[in-house]
Amino acid sequence: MLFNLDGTKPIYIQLSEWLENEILNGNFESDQKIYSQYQLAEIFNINPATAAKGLNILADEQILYKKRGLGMFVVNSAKEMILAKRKNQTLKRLVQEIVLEAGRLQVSKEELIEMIKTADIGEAEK
Amino acid sequence: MMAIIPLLLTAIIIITLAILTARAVNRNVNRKGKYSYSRRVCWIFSGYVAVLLICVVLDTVHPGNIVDGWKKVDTKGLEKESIDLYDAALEGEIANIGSILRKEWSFDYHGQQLDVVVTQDEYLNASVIVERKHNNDDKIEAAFYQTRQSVNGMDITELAKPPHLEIAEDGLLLSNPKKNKIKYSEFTNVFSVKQFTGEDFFRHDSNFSGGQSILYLRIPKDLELIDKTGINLNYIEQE
Amino acid sequence: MSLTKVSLTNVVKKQYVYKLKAYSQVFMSLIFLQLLAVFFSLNGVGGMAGGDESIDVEVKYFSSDYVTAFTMLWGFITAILITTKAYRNDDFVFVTNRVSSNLSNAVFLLTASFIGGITAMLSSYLLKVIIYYFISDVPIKSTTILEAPLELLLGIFSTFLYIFLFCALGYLVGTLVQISKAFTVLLPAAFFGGLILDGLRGKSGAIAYVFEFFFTESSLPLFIVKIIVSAGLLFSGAFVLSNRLEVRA
Amino acid sequence: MSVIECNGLTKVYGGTKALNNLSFKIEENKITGLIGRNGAGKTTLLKIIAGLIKETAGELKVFSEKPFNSLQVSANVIFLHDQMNLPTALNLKELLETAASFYPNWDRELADRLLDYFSLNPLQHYNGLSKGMKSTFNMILGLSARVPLTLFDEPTSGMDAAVRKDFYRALLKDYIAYPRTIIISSHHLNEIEDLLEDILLVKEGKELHHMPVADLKEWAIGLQGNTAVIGEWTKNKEVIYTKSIGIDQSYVVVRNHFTETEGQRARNAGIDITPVTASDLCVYLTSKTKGGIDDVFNKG
Repeated sequence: MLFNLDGTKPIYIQLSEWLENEILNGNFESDQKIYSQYQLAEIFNINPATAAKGLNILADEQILYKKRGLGMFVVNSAKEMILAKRKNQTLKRLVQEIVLEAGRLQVSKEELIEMIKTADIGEAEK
Repeated sequence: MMAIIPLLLTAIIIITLAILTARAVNRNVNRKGKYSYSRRVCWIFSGYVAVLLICVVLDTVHPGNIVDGWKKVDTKGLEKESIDLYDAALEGEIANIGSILRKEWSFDYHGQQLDVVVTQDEYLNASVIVERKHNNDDKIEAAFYQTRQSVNGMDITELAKPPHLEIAEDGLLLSNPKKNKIKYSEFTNVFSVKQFTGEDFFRHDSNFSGGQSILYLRIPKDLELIDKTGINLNYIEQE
Repeated sequence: MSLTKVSLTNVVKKQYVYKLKAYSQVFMSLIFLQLLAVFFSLNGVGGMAGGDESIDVEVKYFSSDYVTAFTMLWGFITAILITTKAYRNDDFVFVTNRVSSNLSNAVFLLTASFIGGITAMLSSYLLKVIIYYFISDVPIKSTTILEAPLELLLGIFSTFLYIFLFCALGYLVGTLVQISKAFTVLLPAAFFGGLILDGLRGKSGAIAYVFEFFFTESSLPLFIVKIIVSAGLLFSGAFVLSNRLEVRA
Repeated sequence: MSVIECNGLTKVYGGTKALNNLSFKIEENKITGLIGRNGAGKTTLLKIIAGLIKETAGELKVFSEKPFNSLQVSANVIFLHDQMNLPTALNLKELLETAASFYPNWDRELADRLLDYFSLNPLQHYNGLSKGMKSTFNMILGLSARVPLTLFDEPTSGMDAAVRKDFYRALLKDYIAYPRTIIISSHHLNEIEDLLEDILLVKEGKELHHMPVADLKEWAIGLQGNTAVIGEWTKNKEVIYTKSIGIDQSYVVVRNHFTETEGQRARNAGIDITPVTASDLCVYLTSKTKGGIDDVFNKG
C-alpha cells in the first residue's frame, strides 16, 4: 500500500499531505477537480469516510473549495498556501525537534546554527 | 398387547438402520461429482419409481402362475348346502340333488353278508348312508356325493378326489382317496386398505370349508352289512 | 441500500424448494428402507394350513404390510432428522424466522409423506413381480391394478395420512429433544415403561388405546378427521415449543 | 437513520453474562469494526442482531424491529461466521443459487467471478473445504447478497495473507459501489483499520468505546522516559497501560489530553511522546489489567 499504515500519523493526515504533494507537483491545476472521496478510497483501500476527512482538512484550510454536487476543486492560490503552511507548521516543528535533540546531546545553539548553515541545501529544496 | 413387542423390536432395528443409512448417505454426499448430489438423488429416485411402474405393468400382463380356473364361491351358502344334502340323503331324496354326484360304482354281490371295512385309515372321510332296495338283485350300487369345498372363498371341490371302493372276498373295502395337497399363495391388501374394506386388520383370515361328503350305498333287500371297523352306517328308515 | 420487503408465504415457498434439494438424502433412505422391507416380505407375512382327510390346503400370504410400516417409521425418523441441528440450522443461513422454518418443514414432510405413500403402495407390485418370477412355484391369487384401482388409491391415500401422522409425531419428538436433551431418555422411557406396565397389569393402557384409535377406525371420513386433527395438534405443539428456540452452533 | 439501536442489552448464558448492559447505535451505510478479546461477547452480539438468539434483557432493534423471529430483519441481514451450517447435500454452485433465490439484490455475476477468482470448484461441497476456503466462500456469500446489513464474524479466519488482502479490497470496492451497513468483527484490527469508519470496542460484554476509527489514533499517546518523571506527568491522567523498561524507564499510555505546549514541556523534560497505533490501543484497552501479561509475572 502507498501509505505507512502503522505510521505515526493518522491516515487522513497522510492523505491530505499526499494531496498537497500532488498539487505541489503540478498534477492538479487551479480550478481542476480533485479526486472524489470514493476514488481516493479505492486508490488507497481506505474507508471513504476517512478519505473525506482528508479532503475536508484541505477544504477547511481553503486549499480546496466545494461545488455542490460536483465535488472539490483546487483554489487558485493552492500552491502558495501549501508552501506557506508547510513553512509555518512543518518546518517549525522540525526545528523544535532539532533544538530539543541538540539540548539532549549538549550541542550549543551556535554549534547548531553552524550545522544548519553547512548542511547541504542543494537537493532538498530544488 | 404382546403382539406389539416383536413389532417394536423391528421398529428399533429399522430406526437404527435408518440412522445408519442417513449417516452413510451423508458421508457419501461430500464426494465431488460431475452432477450435484440432489440431482443424483433425483435420478436414482426416478429410476426407482420407474422400476415400480414397470412392475405394475408386469403385474397386469402377468400370464401364468395366477390361480386361474378357480371359481369364486359364496361361503355363506355352503353350510346350508351340506346340511341340506345330509338331510336329503337321510330321507332318501338324495337323487334329487344329483348335480353334486361325483362318482358312481356298481358291484355284483351274491352273498348274504358283507363286511364293510375301511382300509388304510381309521375313518372314512364321508358319511355312509345305506338304502335297502325293495328287491334282491344281487347288486350293490354306490354313489359319492359331495357339496362344494372352498378355501378362502374359492371352489376347490374338483381338487378333492372321491374315495376308493372295491369288492373283495366277503367284504366291501373302503378307502380314502390319496390326499390331494393344495398349495397356493395369496396376495392380500395392505393393512391400511383392509382397515376400510372390512377385512380383518393385521391378520389373515383363512377359512376352509370341507363340505359334506356322502357315500350312498344301495344294497339288496336282505343283504346284511357288518361294520367291521366302526364306521357309522346310517340306514334310511323305510316304512 | 433500500430494505427488502418479504412475505411469509413467499419465504416458505423458497424454503420449501430449497429443502427439497437440501434434504434430498431422506429419499435415498426411503428407497433403501422400502427395498429392505420388500426383502423381508419375500418370506410372506403369514400362512394357513388346513384341510381334511382328502385334502390338505396350505396358503401363504403376502402383502406390503412391512413396506408400509417401514415407510411410516421412515416418516417418523425423517421428521426427527430435520429437527436436528444439522438440518434445522440450515434455514438460518438464509432468510427465515421460526414460523416460516416450521411451515416449510411441515410442507416438506407433507410432500415426503405423499411420495412415501405412493412408493409404498407401488412397491407391493415390485414384491408381486419378484414373487411371481423368482420365488413362488405355486399359484398366486391376487388382484391387479386394473381389477381394483380404487383400492390402490385408497391405499395411497390412507398410507400417506399415516406417514404424515408419524411425521407430525416425529417432528414434535424431535423438537422436544432440541429443547432439552433430557427428552432423549424421557420419551423412550415413558413409551416403553408404559408398554411394560400395561403388560404387567394385563390391561391395555394409553398406548394401546392410541393405537386402536387410528388403526381400527374403519370409516374413512372419520379416519381423515382423526389424522388431520392429530397431526395438526402435534405440529402446532412443535411450532409453539420451537418458537423461542435459539440457534446454537 | 440508525440501522441498529441497542439499549441495555444483556445476554446470560448459563449464569455468565456474555453481554452486560450494552448500549450503542450504528448508523446507516457505515463500516463498523467490532473489536474485543475472545469471549468479549462479539459473536453473541452479532447473533442477537441476526435474530439467531434472543436477548435476556434490554432491547435491540434492527431496522426498528426486534430481530428475533422477524422475517423482515432476516431478509435484510446476512450473518457470515465460521460455523455456518450450510446444507451438506448442496454443492457450492447450488448454495449460491439458493442464496440468489432468497436475496433479491443478489449479484450472480459477482458471485461467479469471485468463485472463479478464488479457484473454488463450484461442484465441491462446503464441508469438504478447508477453513480458509470456507471463509472465502462465506465472504462471497456476504458480498454477493448485497443486503442492507452485512455481519462478518471473523471473516478472515484461516485465510492466507493474500486472500485476506483480496477480501479487504473486494469488500471496499463493493461497499463503494453499493454502500450498506457492514459490521466486521476481527482480531486483526491493524489489517482492517483502514476499511473501517467506526469502531465499537467491547470488553466483557460492555461497550468500551464507540468512535470513528480516525479519532482512535489521537485518542491516546504513549509516554516513555524516566519512571519518576513519567509518574509526575501522569499523576492526574487517565492511565491505560504501563510497562517498565530497563531499570528506571517506563512506557505509559494515557488519554491524550495534552495541549501543544504541554507536550512541548514534556518533551523538554525528557519524555518521548509517541502515537499509539489503533490495534495496540485496543489491546491495552481490552486487557484486564493495566500491565498486561507482565502483571502475571510480576509477583512482587
